[in-house]
Amino acid sequence: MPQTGDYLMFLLTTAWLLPLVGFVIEMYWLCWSHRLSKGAAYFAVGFIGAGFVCSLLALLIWGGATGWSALSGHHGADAGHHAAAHNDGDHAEHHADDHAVAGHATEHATPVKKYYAGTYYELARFGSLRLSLDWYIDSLTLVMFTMVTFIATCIHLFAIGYMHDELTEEYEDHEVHMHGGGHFSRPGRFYLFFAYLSLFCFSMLGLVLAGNIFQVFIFWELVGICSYLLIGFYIERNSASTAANKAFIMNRVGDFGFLIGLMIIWTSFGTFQFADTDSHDSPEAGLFTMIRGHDGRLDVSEDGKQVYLRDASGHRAEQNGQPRTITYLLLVAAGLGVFAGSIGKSAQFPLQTWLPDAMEGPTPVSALVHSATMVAAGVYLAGRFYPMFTPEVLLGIAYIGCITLFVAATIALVVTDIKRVLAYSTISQLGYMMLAIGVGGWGAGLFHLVTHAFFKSLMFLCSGSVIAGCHHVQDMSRMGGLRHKMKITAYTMLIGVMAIAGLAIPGTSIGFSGFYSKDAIVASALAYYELNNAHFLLFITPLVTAGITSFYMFRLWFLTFAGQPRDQHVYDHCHENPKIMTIPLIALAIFAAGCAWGGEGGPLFRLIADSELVPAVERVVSVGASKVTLPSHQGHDSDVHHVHATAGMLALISAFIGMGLAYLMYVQKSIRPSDIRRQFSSVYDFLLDKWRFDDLYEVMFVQPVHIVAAWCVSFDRKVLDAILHGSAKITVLVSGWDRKFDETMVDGLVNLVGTVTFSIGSSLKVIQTGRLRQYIMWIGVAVVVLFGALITAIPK
Amino acid sequence: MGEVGLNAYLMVGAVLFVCGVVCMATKRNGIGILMGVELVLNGANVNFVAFSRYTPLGLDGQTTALFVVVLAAAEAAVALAIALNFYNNHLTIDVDSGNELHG
Amino acid sequence: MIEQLLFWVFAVLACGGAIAVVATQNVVRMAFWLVVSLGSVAALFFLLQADFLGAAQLLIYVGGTVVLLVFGVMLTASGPYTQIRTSPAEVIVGAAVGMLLLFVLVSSIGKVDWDEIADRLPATPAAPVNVDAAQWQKAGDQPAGSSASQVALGVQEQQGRTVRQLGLSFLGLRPDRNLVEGGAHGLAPGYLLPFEIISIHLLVVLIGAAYLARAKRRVVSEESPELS
Amino acid sequence: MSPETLLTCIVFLPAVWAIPLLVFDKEAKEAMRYWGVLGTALTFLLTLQLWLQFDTKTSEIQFGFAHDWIASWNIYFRLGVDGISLPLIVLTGFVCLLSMLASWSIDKNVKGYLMLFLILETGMMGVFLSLDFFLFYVFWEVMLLPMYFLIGIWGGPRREYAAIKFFLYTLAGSVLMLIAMLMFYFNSGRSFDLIELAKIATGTGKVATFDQTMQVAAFIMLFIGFAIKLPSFPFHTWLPDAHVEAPTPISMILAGVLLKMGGYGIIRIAFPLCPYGAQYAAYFLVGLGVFSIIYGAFAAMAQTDFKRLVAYSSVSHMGYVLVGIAVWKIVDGKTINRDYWTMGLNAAMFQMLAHGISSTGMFFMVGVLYDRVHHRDINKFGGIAQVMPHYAGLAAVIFFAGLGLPGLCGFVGEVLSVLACWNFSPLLAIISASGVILTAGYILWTLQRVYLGPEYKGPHPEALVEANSRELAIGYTLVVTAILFGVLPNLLFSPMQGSIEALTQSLATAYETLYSAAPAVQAAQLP
Repeated sequence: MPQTGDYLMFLLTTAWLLPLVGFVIEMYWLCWSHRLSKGAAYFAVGFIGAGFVCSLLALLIWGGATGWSALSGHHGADAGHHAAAHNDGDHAEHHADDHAVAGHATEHATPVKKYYAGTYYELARFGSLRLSLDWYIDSLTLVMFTMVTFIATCIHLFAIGYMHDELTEEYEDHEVHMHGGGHFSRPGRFYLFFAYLSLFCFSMLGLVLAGNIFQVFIFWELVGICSYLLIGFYIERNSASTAANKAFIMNRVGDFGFLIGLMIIWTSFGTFQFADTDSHDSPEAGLFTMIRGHDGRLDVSEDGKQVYLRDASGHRAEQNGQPRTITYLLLVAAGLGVFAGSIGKSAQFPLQTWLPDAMEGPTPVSALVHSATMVAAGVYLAGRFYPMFTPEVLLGIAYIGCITLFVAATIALVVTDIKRVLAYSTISQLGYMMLAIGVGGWGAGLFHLVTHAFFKSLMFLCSGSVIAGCHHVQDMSRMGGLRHKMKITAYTMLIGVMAIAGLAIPGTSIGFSGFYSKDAIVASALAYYELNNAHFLLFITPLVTAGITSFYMFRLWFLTFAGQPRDQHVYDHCHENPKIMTIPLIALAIFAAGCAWGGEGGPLFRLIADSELVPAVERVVSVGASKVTLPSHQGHDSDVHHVHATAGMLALISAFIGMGLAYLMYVQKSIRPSDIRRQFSSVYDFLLDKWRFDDLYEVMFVQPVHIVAAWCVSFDRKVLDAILHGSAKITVLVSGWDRKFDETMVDGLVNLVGTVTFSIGSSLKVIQTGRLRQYIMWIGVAVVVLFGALITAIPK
Repeated sequence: MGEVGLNAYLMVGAVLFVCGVVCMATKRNGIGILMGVELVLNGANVNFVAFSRYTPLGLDGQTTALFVVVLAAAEAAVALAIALNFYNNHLTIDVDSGNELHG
Repeated sequence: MIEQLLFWVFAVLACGGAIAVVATQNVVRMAFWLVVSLGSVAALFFLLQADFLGAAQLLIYVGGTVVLLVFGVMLTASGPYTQIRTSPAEVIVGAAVGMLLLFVLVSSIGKVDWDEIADRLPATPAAPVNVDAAQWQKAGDQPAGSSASQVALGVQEQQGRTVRQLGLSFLGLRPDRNLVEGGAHGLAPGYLLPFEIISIHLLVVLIGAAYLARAKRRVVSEESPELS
Repeated sequence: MSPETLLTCIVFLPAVWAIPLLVFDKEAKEAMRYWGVLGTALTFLLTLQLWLQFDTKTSEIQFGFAHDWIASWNIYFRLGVDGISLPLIVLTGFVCLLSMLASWSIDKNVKGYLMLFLILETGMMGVFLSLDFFLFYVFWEVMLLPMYFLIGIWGGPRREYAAIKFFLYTLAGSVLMLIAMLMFYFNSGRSFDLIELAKIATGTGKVATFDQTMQVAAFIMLFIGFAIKLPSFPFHTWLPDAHVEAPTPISMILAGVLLKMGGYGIIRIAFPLCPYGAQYAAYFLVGLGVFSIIYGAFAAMAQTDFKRLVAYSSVSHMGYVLVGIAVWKIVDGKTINRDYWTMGLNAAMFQMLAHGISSTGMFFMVGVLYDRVHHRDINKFGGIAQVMPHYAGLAAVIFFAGLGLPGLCGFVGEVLSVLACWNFSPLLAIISASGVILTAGYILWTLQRVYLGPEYKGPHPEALVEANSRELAIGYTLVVTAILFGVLPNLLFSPMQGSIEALTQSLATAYETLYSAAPAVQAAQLP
């Protein structure tokens, strides 16, 4: 009898593989249809929509199986969880053949959260080492699945309208100027765009569903290549292909770290599995059990240098009579390595520069890939891998996030390209999520991930709507007053702006989704600051940046939609978009406003927090090098709960200040932006140059790489080949000598003999008269002489 | 003048031999040279037979002489053929004109 | 005595003929003198009790070879060069060398003690041990040699009748040797096989000669100067 | 078909197939090409049949047989297959078939070309199948000459230089191999049997095992011989020249099969015959491999000649093979975590096969362009994807396979060998991992310059027409294979696992025995 896990696995696998089928169909669209057909898009929407339905069904099944405990409104790991764990424990015992390992032994004091896991098939096996494709389903997976499929569906729909002008045999690209003057034109690639989108959806869902870190890496790379393809969709634009390269290569820099992390894990643990594997005789512990056991705590040796690994039963694992350990520093390195992958993917400092350039892709891509899903995968990974992170790693994550969110927000202040503002705000918001995870606010970070996905995709789609409406004008300085012409776009955008700014009605807890999630993050940061006063920046920065965020987002809205048109031409040709583009906006706007309903008591947060593996009800004190203490954040007595109200208020004030300032500057015009620009011209230029990271990298990395490459080539040519040629030359030289010796000495000797013989012969040939009689005469003479000699010489 | 002995015959042989040699050395006529050869061979034959008569050589000497005679006959035939060819080629029998092999 | 006389006559004739051959310039006359010389030699052979050889000499040389020579003379003497003169210098040189050679030969003959040489000769395989050289020398004169074996063989060695003996010696039977005591082999080496081999060779030679002698004019006579 | 007939057919069918070519008319080019394709296809089918008959459960040599050849010197005609050679044999058949199909562009003296090609295939098959060292050497040389002529006659403008360079390099390696072979011959009681020699080396043979000095010396010679073929860093400069000058199908074979012989030789001969020497040089080997990865990638980045770039990428990719082979961690004479070494060897084998597919494909893709526009200057390309979209799509997949994209074959070998490396040396592992950045860099940059962009900038733009069906067939075959092995790597791992496991097992034991016999020499060992 199929179990819950099987249902979930089946549904999510279907949702995961449908886009792949779609990809194949759409890729070869021209084989069974024609270029002008919208069918490819309908296939894509159909498949991803079906995926959304599957995900939703899976969520409902999950809810049914857990008795909706996540939504019951209780705080902490309470009775509901206990019950669920019990139930599943029973299942596992009764159905040993079930692939899903549901929960674990229930004797432990702290019951663990629930997940389902299993294996699709084995990739390779070397002795005791095993690589496979697995699945791992917990509430986070389900939330991500639902979120991704939903947003993807909306964006697919939007893209049908947005990419409409690709439905042609002669697509003229106004940004590409040919040598002979005029613009470049090519056949439209409508179907191809949806093929790429489908491939991306497949990769992204595979990443979420992955049951081991290696598989995550696989799909990590796949989403990277999809991102590459989509950024470089306009392959004829040099800027697009360069941006695509930049994105992929910068991601690879992160993946380099990821790979190191993988190596450490592989060598130290001998497995990549998240979950325990349920082989019949001896269950093998997965990574999470190995490092956290069943009680969610690191088992560190007294000197703080070793961490004891656990076996599947939660006890210390042994190997050859010795306890299995991993060096603490190695564990930190592994964590940092994996997090390096997140830095690349989520465009964190110092690898943040690729994301703004990635805006070269079509706007739906920016909405789906570069704001809502793929870039959030870094945060997702950090969240998924959270049990493996030591407090030191978390501190690093927090600081990286902190720097990123500030740097990106400041740049967003001065950028005028509407998509780039959103791109920088994405980076900044991702920084928030990282910061949250770093300060122990695991739930807060992932909460923000989901809310951000909604409002940021909404805003991107709105900007896409504006761009499409204004015929590919992206510069905000040429817009203004568009709210009169594009009402739906303008007001859905406003919802998005207010959501990201984290606005709420003061005094109540009614607010946009961003309010709740940002509130949670700031609260975690404040709690962290209270426990670790040295790290005050981790609290101050996000608080200040909340204001900055509010400022630049409202600046964007005011510049675009409010005020008077600055470019009459653009304004005149501007128009609202068809329904296929506005309906997704409305759908997303609803979620952007209300998905976080109830805040940390609400269903979304509780659903996410349900899958947290590390206990959150108590403080975690670091035993490593850095003396940090992570705040507890679940339950009424937790550190976070104490500071929650304060933090919320501070963040809200900050946001309102930002909004007010924007209003004063761009609507009221009581403060003139140009004055400020002039006042702080050096700062302004610095920000406009994106803190000069690109220049720095150009000088630090790109150029040296090219120089080293040139060295390598010239080494080949001037040293290795020269050695070869030199030896060849020496050989030729030696053989030349040899030849000379042969010619002069050996041949000379032979020739000498010949010459001498010849000359003797020719001098003797005088005697050879050829006259017979003379010869006879000579014979006679000779006989006489010989006899005479004989007779005289020989005595008697 | 005593009894005819071996030496007398040898003298005759020697004279014949020398005459043959001189004949070969002086005659320009090819036929003359042939005759010289015959003389030389006869001189030798005289010696063989004389030795056969006066020394324990016995019949071996005569046998050898017999061979020489036969040989001489054949040689004469060959030599004449050569002479004829020579004549055909040079339109003369003068051996001095046959000096193609000079160095 | 008569033998001595005959010897001298024929010896003079032989030598004189030979000298005449040398001295004469006319080829036909040379041929004549050669006949004289060779005939005299044949006579000398008779004197030396080699009857068969003498007869062969007459038949082959005088009757065959010389006729052949004359033919040659006639065949080749059709041109203006019937007489080809030898330069006087050459004649003088030739005469001088001939004299010297003759001197060398004669002095050699004179200096050698032939009896002693005959003694020193290695005991030829079947030489009768009991017969010394002098006795043996006389054996030609005396019929029925003292050797019992010769008698036993039924060979009557008569003066000059050497045909039978030569024939036997060709087969390896040597009436002049003591085969019983001297050789365990029974027979001395025969000449039959060599003779046959030589015969075949000579036959080949003669055929070759006949081929060569075929009268054919040279087609291209200009080549010879190039070769010189 | 009996195994003996099967193996013999696989080796000699191509050469025999070349004989009837003699009677073809010189101008009947099409007919001869089809004949050649038929021959390689039959050979490929035979290799597939071999795979079907192969028993993946056992690690022993299968279908082995031996016939007297030069009995007085103990030389046998000894063939056999195990998990290490089987995939390479199938790969050889596969690559030969594809390059034969790609040979339509050869128009000069087709008959001679096809005959040499078929003889070359016999040589390659023979190398992978022979189990007698002498026979191996003979086939090794048999392969060399056709290659020399194929480059030297049908190559590009500097073909003589390239051919001679190739010839001399390989010959130098052969000489070293010959010396090592004779060392083994005379130290083993006159045997050329590779299996027997391996047994002796592991101390289970009939005579005493080879002593340590000899093992080290022999290993160095064998390694240089094979490293030239591989090619590893200081011995690699023949490769770019040979590749650049060779005609496309020959480049495909060079990259697809010939380079594998280096790796195969190390796994089949150098390691089993001198375990001590191998361990002695292990660190150096891995270091060299890592250096080759980085060096090849850097050198590739600076190339402007498309083929040269691909050639250097081969240097880089084959570095992973060396890394995977040599990650043999020993502490105090005991092999530590042997599973990781087994994994490394498996990864090296996989990388060779994957490279056989991706690199063959890359050269083919370059060849398709070269056939049209007759130049290879990357900077003069651009916009190919606009005029040849179908071809460009296939090319992109193949290049992504070379880049090591998951889901394509290149990924598995690279990542697994790097993963196996940490156990051996973290430092080298980190350096080798940095190769992923450089690889992505040069491949993407190349893709951008060649395929992307608005328009083609070089000469003969009119010649750029979409790939024909023959080219597409080759391209699709390669792409499908690349995806298949990328998604289901176990297809390839399952036949070779057993043999490699047995190999590492016996080598580890052999080293332990040797170590305990004379621990004093350890002092000289590398860090």
